[in-house]
Amino acid sequence: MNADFFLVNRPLWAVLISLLAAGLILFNDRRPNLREGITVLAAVGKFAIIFSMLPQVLAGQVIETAPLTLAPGITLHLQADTFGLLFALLSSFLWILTSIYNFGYMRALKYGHETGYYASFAVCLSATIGIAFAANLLTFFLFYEILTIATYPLVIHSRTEEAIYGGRKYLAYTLTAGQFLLVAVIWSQVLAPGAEFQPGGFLAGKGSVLALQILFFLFVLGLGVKAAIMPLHDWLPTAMVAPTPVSALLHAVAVVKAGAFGFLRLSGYVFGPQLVREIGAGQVLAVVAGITIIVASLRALGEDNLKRRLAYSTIGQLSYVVLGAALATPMALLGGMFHIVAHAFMKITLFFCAGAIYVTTHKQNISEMKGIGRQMPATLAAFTLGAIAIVGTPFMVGFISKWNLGLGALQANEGIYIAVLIVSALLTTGYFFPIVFNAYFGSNKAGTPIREASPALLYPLLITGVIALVLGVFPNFGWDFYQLALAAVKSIFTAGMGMAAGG
Amino acid sequence: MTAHLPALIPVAPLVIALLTPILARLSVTLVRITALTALLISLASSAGALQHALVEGTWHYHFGGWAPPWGIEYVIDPLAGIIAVLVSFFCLLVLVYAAPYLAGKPAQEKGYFYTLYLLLAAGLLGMVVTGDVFNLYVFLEISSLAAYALIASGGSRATVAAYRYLLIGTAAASLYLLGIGYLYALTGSLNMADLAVLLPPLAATNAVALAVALITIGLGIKMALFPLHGWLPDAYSSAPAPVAGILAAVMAKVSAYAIYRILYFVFKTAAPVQVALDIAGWMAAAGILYGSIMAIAQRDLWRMLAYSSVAQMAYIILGLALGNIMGLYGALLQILSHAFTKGCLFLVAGSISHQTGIRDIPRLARLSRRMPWTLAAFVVAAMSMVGLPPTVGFFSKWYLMLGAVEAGAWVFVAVLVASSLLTAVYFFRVLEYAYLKEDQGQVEGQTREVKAAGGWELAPAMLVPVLILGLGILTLGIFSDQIISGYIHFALPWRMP
Amino acid sequence: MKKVTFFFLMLMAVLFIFVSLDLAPTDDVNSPAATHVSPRYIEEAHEETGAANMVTAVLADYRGYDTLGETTVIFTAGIACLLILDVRQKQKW
Amino acid sequence: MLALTAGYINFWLIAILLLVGFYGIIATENLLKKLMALNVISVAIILFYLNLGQKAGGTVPILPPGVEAGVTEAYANPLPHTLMLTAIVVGVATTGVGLAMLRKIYKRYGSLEEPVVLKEMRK
Amino acid sequence: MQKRFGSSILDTAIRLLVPFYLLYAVYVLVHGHYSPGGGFQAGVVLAASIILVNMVQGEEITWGIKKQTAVILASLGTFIYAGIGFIALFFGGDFLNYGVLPLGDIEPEVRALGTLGIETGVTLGVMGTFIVIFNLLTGREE
Repeated sequence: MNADFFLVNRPLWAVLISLLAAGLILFNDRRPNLREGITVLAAVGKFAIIFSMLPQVLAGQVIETAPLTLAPGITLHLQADTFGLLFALLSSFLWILTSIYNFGYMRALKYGHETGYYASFAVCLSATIGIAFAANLLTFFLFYEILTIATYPLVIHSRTEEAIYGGRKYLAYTLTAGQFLLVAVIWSQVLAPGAEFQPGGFLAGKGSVLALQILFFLFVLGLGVKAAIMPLHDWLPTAMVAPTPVSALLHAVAVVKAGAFGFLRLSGYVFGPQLVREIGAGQVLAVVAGITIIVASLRALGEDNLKRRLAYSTIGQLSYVVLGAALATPMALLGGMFHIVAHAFMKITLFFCAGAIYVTTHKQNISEMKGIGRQMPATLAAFTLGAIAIVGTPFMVGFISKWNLGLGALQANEGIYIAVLIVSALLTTGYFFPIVFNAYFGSNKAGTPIREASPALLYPLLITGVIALVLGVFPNFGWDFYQLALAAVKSIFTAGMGMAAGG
Repeated sequence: MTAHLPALIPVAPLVIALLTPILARLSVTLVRITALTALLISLASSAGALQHALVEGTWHYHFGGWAPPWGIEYVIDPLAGIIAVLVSFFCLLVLVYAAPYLAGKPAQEKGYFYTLYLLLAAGLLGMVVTGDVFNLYVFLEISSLAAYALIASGGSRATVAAYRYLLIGTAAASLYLLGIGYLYALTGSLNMADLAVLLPPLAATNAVALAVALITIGLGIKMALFPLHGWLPDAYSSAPAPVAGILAAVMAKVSAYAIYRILYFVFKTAAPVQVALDIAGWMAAAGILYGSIMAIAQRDLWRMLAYSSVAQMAYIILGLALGNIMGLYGALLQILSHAFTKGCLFLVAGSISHQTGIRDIPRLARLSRRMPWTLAAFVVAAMSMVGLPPTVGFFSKWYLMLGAVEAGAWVFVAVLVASSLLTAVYFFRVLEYAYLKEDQGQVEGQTREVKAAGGWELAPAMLVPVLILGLGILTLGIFSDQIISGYIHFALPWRMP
Repeated sequence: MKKVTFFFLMLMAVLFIFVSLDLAPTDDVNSPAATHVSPRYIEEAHEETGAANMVTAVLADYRGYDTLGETTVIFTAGIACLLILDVRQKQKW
Repeated sequence: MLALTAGYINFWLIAILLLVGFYGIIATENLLKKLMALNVISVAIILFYLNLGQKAGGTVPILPPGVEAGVTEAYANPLPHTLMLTAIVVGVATTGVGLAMLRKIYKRYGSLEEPVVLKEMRK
Repeated sequence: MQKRFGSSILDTAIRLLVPFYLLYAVYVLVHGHYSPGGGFQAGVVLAASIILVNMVQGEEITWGIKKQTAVILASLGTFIYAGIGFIALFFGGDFLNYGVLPLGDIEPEVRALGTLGIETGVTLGVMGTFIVIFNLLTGREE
């Protein structure tokens, strides 16, 4: 039991710490303060563990835990590589902010029965980190399913008919997808025993083109639901009945990003960029992603409920990541990976703002939010920041990923997607501009003075808003996200080159 | 005594069963203690025998000192050992569970119940460890007769169900008997090991094919393989809860085990076996879909579980039909997995019905508040049924799918996927009622009975087995590797001496 | 329905008759059943078990365990009848 | 052909008896008659086994007084007899349990016709 | 227990017949080693004689075995069988190996004695059970 043992197994500890927290939370049903203390401690601890791996991973190391054998050739295996660490860092950091936000939100709205809520939240985070650090497909699948189940209690938290309906729909979509993913995982396992992720992919030459096409299709079905690509997206707007912190962290960061993350893993580490294009799957997926981007933006225009509009916006934005995975050129992958980060900060800010507005004014519809900017200036400032970033204005974080995606499309000789990006940016402006405009310049008829939300709600959203701004100028700020993405892309393509040279 | 462990496995409960009617005159508590002791001895003997089989190889025990094929022998190989441990463990657990269920019945009735229960256990254990095809028939009949009567003790409807089961079950046993009659006519032997040596030269004859068919159909009826499952839903849903638990958990498994034993260890890979397995595999696929769909249509929780059994039992046959290592891993793990899972579900359903009288799914509204731990076990079991990690159900399905993909049996893959989803649908419905639906007021009056259990949501003797099974589902899932590589791996036919 | 059953059973009859040709004919002294296990019973039962009646020897000694099972079956049937008929079915359980 | 018939006629008759039993189980609607059909099946199987034990010129498998050891060809095969003793007993036991159930069913539903019983049960 | 069925003729007849039945049953039992017969047959004959008395005399029965006694007999009989098997374990043999019982020096004879012992158990068991089943099936509604 020496220090090495601890250090090597850090990915495992990162997963376990919040599971442990979930257990403790369940045992402290009657003590809300202790319960929340545990949540924050676990969140900070998790982030610390993950952050401590950053220097080593940046230096090119991969921190692997000892594989836990489930059966000959089938193992539970965690590793912290560059891409996994990027996702893990992001979600664990945002969990800290979300936990603080949670307290303000949940206490203000008095839902009751919050023990299960916090416990499920912690389990979700465990599963997310597990997905990030999964070293093979089986591990990935295990955590993916756990995430599905653990999110369900959060979606139905309010126990209203609507929430139950939303939960049912959520489960129907995700469980079905899980089955397809399971078949795909098992098939890969049969084609390449072990199914360990490798930069550059491990499936090349392992099966006929047709078999690989079908396999890719199964993967798309399996991952596409969580990543909400059209037409598999329908659960996401419905699931917006969940409390806002859930929508913020899970539907902007953890759950849907797990799907998007899966797509990047798929194209970078399972099939490999070369193979994705060779079997023609990338091109098809890119078309689907492109259509999703446009259609989701159009749908967002028509939504009056703020959270639903944000949900459609999420659908559109996630498809940027999928597009990156589909184009599978170095710049596209880089753009996709960085967009995971960028979108997380932007969208969580927007959701936090929506939640803050709901808590203070109990308004959910955009049409009712006229003049709100004068009453809640700080909140709306953060909202504006997030909205501008998401449109892709230069010097904001959204711009970097979109620029790289555009370059990636050119690398792939598919310039049409630049047009898609531009149209999408215009549409995004179209659905965010009225909100901001009305908030500042609309007339507030009721005229009741409303104050800013409580500090627990306000500070997290300000922090994320500012980070979205800072990352736009210094993409390596704090966590070296850009560096990580760059290293990941490099590893994928050098491995591919090496293979090509060797073969 | 350690030299006689194989004999003790079924004989311990059998002898105590013989004494029970006499002991019941004295005191029911005494009966209970002796019954528990008997099954504990069985469990310990099975575990010891399994250990012996793993360390020192297959253990042959000759009754009366006569060497086979003249005498009867018990054969403890790892396969028989695993199943024997499983069966005796379950019999013990359900016996503990049965006590609160019997409370309030006349002492006489309790005595009969315990007697038959022990005979059922003895019969099942005897079927597992025997190495003689005719001896298997005798113990099959012991367990069946005990089961018919135990089912019939559930009331008038149960008697009708039990009678129909008796007709079908006896016809099935007759088919089996006729099947081994053909084997006897062909070889002159009844010993499994001896038959395995004598049969291969005859494998091409029609008589062997007919014997395979008769034995498979006979045991297939006993394990409710679609379309021979007709007796099951009524029998399971009208039996008393402990009986339904033991039937669903182990009785059908033992027949499945017997099919595996005879097809893979006696006939080995004769051509007719392959055909029989292929047909059984397709029947199983149909049965999985049929059972799942019928389960969705049920309103009664018990009937739903019964139809779900039809589907889940077919998984085992599906794995056997695949016939590759992964498929067999899956089938054997599914035997364990389904025993724990369905056992747990029936015990929970029984507890709910015992405590509140509720059997209809819509009346379960908000039951989770009154029986949180029981319902928690139900959730775990439901997850295992659907095949979600980290429960054992996931791993058995994983191996089955792996086997199906390896064999290129895409239809089976599709069936497994579809079945998981259908299973999710019907269990989710139950959970939604139990956890989310508001109480409509019609079940208010039942809270009183819950409090009667001394502050516990259930009598401890009922709750503990339920929780043990719930934890067992998780534990088996987490340690599935050790189970596969440490035990099940040695139960594959081609590893046998 | 009855006609279908009847037809099906006729098919089965043909099958059984066809398959029976694979077996040794009745009265065959050299059938497997007559030559594999049973000779020991006939030739040595008396010497080994002291019973001139070979059926008794096999029943009670060589395959005595089967007979224990068979006696148990009878016993089970008795208790089963008792459980079914000899208890007052006032309450349903 | 005649030899064939002579050697196998028993099997054929037994097969027909067996199927008569199965027909009875499937076709009759009276629960008691079904039980009787079950006994017919049981008898058919018993005959099948006994038939296997027959030998040309073989007598009952009991040594006459004074004979110490048998000759294989001279006695019928005792094993099927033994097995069938067990099968007979099992048959009796099953019949007993079946009758007990029937009595209870008759007492409760007032009929042994399956459709009537089922109709009563669904009420 | 059903109604009385017989008349004085039947009464007298069974009085004369039953002792022979019983004797015959014992003969069938002990002679099972040398002629057709054995425990089952003896048990059935015994049960038949008692059932016969039962049928004829009905509720006014003067001699017979009651249901509760019969249950005890049934379990005792079967227990004798299993018990003899168990005793063999203590003398170093396998289960049901009568050859090791300390009843003599010549193994076949010891085995024959053991066989007789278990046949007796079977007789009692079968008799008890048959009486129980008959009693239940013909008993009056309670």
